[in-house]
Amino acid sequence: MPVDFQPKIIGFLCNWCSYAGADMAGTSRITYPSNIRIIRVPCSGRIDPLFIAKCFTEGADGVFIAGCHPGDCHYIEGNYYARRRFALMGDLIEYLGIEKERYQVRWVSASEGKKFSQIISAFTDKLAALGPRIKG
Amino acid sequence: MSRIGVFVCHCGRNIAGTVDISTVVEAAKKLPNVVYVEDNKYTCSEVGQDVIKKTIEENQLNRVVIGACSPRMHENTFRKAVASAGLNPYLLEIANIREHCSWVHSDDKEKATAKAIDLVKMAVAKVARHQELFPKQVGLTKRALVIGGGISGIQAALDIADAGHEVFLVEREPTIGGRMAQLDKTFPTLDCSACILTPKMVDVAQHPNITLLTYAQVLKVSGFKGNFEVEILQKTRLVDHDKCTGCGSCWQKCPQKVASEFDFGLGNRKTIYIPFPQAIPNKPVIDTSNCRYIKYQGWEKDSKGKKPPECRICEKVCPTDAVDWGQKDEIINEKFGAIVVATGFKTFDHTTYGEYGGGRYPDVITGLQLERLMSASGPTEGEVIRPSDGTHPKTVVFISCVGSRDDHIGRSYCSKVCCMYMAKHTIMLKEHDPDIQSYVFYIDNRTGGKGYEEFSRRAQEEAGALYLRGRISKIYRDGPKMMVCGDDALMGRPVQIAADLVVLATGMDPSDGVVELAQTLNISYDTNRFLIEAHPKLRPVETQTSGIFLAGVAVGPRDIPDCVAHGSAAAVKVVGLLSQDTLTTDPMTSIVDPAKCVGCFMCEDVCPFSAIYRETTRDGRPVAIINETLCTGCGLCVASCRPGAIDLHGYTNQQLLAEVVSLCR
Amino acid sequence: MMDKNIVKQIRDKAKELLSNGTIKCVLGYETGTDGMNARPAFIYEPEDVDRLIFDNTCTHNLSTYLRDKRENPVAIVVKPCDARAINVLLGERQIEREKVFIIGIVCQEVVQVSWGELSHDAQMRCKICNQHTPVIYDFLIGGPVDESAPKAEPPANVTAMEGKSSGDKVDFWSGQFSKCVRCYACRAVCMGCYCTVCFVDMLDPEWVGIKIATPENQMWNTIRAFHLSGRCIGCGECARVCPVNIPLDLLNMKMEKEVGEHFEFVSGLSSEEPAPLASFLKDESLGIGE
Amino acid sequence: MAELVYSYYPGCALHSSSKEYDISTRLVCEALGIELRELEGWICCGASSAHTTSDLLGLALPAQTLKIAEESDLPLVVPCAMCFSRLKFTIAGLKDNATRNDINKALDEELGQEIEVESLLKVLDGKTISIPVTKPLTGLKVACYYGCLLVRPLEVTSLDDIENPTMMDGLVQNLGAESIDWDFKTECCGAGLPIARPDMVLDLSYQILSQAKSLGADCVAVACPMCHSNLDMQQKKMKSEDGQRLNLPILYFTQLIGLALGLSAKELALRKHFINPLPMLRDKGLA
Repeated sequence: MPVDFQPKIIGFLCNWCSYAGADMAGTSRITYPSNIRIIRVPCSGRIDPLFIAKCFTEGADGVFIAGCHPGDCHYIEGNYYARRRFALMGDLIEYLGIEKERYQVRWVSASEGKKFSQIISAFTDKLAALGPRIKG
Repeated sequence: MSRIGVFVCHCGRNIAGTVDISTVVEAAKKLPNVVYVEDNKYTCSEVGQDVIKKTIEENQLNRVVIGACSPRMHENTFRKAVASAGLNPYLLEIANIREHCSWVHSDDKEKATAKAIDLVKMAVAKVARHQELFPKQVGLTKRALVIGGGISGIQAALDIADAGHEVFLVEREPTIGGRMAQLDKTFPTLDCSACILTPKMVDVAQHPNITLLTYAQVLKVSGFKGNFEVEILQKTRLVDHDKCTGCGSCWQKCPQKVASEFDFGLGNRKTIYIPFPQAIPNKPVIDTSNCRYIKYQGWEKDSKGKKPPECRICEKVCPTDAVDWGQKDEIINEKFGAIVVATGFKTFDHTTYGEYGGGRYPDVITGLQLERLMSASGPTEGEVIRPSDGTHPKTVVFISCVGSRDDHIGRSYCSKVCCMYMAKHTIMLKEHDPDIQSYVFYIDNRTGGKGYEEFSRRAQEEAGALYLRGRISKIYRDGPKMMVCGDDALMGRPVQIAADLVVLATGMDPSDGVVELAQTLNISYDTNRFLIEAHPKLRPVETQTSGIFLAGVAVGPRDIPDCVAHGSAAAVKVVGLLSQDTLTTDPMTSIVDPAKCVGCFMCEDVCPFSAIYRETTRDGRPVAIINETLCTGCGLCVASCRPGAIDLHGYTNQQLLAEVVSLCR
Repeated sequence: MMDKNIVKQIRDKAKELLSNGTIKCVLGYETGTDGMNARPAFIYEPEDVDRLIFDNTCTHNLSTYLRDKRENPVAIVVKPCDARAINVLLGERQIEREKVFIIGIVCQEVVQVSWGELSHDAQMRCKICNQHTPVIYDFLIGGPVDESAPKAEPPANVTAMEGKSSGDKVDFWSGQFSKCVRCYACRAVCMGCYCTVCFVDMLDPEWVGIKIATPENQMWNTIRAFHLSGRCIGCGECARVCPVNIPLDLLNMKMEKEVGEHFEFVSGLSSEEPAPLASFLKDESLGIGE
Repeated sequence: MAELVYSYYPGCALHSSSKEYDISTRLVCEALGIELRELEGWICCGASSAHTTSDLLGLALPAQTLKIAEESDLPLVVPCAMCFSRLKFTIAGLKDNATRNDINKALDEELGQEIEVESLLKVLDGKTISIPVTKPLTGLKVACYYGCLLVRPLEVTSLDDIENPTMMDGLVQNLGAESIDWDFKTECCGAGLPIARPDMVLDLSYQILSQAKSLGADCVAVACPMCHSNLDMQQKKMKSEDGQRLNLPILYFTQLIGLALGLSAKELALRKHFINPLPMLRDKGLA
């Protein structure tokens, strides 16, 4: 694996909590690794789990998903359904041989800019250590 | 064929300081369908917006990408700009190269630039799939709900009502007035709290446009901006307020005394009561958990203790037969166009602080308790005495920041009003009894505000309060005295003061139940359980849920003048909303392709807003249809639709996949 | 080996229903062209009912044909597994209960079938099956049987696969998916695959690249597995019909195992119970989000 | 066969200056069917010189004893508040990887993290075991003094409230005595400074004792040899402004339990104290 391997991370963030949390990290000027590219969605419930599979098929090294904490969903119940879908998709991709470390779902609120940056830093480090998903 | 224009914003040095704009511009030029790229110092400025407008016209752009700050910041600004050029405002996409890039990757300009390019690339790929979207017009209920009858809620309700709109004011307690009603005087003018508050309370009661619901609580909220459907619980008072004249003979005659919540247990009230003499409504409620007759009814042979007396004295003495033992809790359903949340605060529970006695010392009291002791309508009719032995204190020690600025008890914030009310208390104590010597232990003496610093000086110079900078390590009892041990940080030595009374400047905690309410309204709250504004500076009374507004301490600690201003500000927003005749709905809703729909109605099962209904096609297939006014655009149905028949305007599968693919290929 | 009594009952019932006009058609089994293994039969006339048979080669899940409403009202011969499929279709509002007459058959096991040879070893899924009486039927044939069978444990081959390292899993699956020719026989035979337009056939959004190569094939099979999770009743038809012998049921069985463990849900036991992905419990964590 | 078996770590003080604590502890435990097995080869916990000189040393010394305790495979009971504090600090240290490595290196051993250390007070507070009181301490007013080390810091000892602990109070009430509600339960007595700053120790200790006295306490119950020596041995040097002596007996809580179990003053070595408790106990008919 190349020494300075830069993992390619795709992030899906719900607009109301997590995307705002990421904005908060920005307004607070908290730095974190630049590898993640964020896709804005209205709710974690909008994220078709197949997007995750698609990201890996297209060559992403890691997929990150964040939504409102349970009970705080802007759309009341979105993240509860999402939680079930993501759990199943996690099982499936792991079964297909994609290390489960490459796929992370976290609850990040609008006020948790610091938490967001910490999660991303840790996730990026982990992926860097894992190396490219498609070897060779 | 889409003709995309890309505008990269420097945001002064905010973006340009980290991201190499020219590199981004060059890269953008090479992207598919991009026909024009330009960078501006401040794209959001009038100049910047004019450039966008001009360029769209000159280059017949039909799609626009703006690389700038978070879309949560300026998406609407730029949509307007795009629209002003005659382009559909939804043919715009924003690449967040500030909050998600320059501000968080300032440590590596190269990588930040590379990321900025990617973000623009994704936006370009996505915008190519954008379609024109057209908002719809819906009617609205010209009527507001204000939750919380403290000074903020009262102000908001009055202003909305004066503007000619109907208002429901819902208060959990039996009276409105909130915390301000418990104060004796207010800083820095020292005018009597009741004298300035009660007239406003009366106005509320008498205002033709205001329906006052005290002893009531909001249970459920559904619907959306302009048309909320709210379920309100009117708790039973066991008193018919239409018959009751508030003559007071019942609460004079009621034999059952209980500690008064309003006086923080320093005095008693009856079980049929009004919390304080100027209460609005000036009509009593029966406290069912303590009423003798209720106990009498609930008493059973096997239950312990002897049978309580039947009592019913209130009923007997009532001249208008207003006591109604049969009265039940009542559910009220109403529609509102807008909601103001003004749930206020409670004082911090100081028993957490063992070193201050953990609530075991009767002569260690809170600021609000002192207010009650000093108030002419309080339990002691304004005589300041020690709760323990009723003697008059001569030496009073104030301790600041109890439940504020202390991470150990999970309160890192400043409660803002304590420094000022301590100053007020020292001055008032001096007026009550010139022999009283006050000591104030403070961390910082924060007196920002008109006339505040002067007021604080007055406390020290005229009322002779001694200010000592330092914390208290322990309070112990020495006979009747409270020995207060602390350090005088300025003199750099420990001090011990033998006090008669210790007053804790307890900070502000959000009211109980605010989290549950926030979840019912689905608005967000911070780690301290204060409600979150849509923008801390630019949208201080709005929430992320349109149609729901905030006022007062529920958002964060502030004093009375700020609360009044906040309440009025919220009212203006509400009035602005209610003065419209129709509302334009967000067109970013879900849409069904009936050809693909297989009629499994999984979408119907998951939709939290019941925005999906069934319809039968001409060929007799049952298919799902979206009610666009009910649909909030969460996209839950899209991800649950196996045949891919549902999609979400603005976040279609094409658009999101385009972002993924553009990034990876 | 054929149970004369069962066959007679099927034929009598079929004749009765067809003659009195209750139904237009009977979906059942008849002896196949190799003279030993059964194949699906569509019986329209009372006089044809004698073609109907039932034995342990009747592996096909006929419920897949119920999607064609032209046959309604229809009678169908179902094994316990196929009966669960009917519940799934009912739950997904794909068939109307009153238009389908269910002839349920108590079944111990079916054997592995391949054209021209008669096998005697039961299919793996039957070895761990503990449901021998159909959960839904209008007319029951056979039984009663001892249902106190041990609870079905996860299939051994799934647990084995789970045990492998990520690397080995990748090798295994890319090996399998490299064989896939995307003939979609698995989709055609599956009672759960009834979308008008399948994700894999959409060009825009392009969920799956049209190129027939391992990553694309894997994406297709991922979609298939995910779209069937919480709905697959394990009839194994997908694997049976795969011309290149990809063990597709290995994916479906895994998903059903997880659905069972996460949500305590078994597909097709009832048509009333809400689908696992269309319901939730507020306080479940599922190891997600923390 | 005893119902409860513990490893026992007396610590240096109980083998020298505070023998009576050791004696009463062993007697009481025996009477209550608690078997104490003194650890083979325990060493000094180092308090308070070790941890004030070197953090690692302050952790490594207790760790040595912990290692033996771990091998004993029994929960370890500690009477001395200081030893208890040091052992607990070491266990807290072991939870942190870096610190654990340092300690393991220093000892050239591998310490686990799940070593159970209990304060004697917790073991005897009447909740773990019931105390068959034969001679209730009726009419005895006790000021329960916990000192600063037993309960602080909460996250390390997790024993009781740090400002107003009540374990010992509950215990003496069980014994039939009355525990006074006072404010110096966890104030520092000056601990290790009687040599360096006797003046300070006398002030601090006097404050503590005078409030106990003023609230009518007949004696002070302690769970720490250091506190005991300060409050007992130094007491004769303390005088109120008007020259009054306090003459307030300082007893180990184990001695109170002993009395209530009907053990004799002699057995419990009550005479070893500088302030003789016997006259007071005789007035009360408790000795």
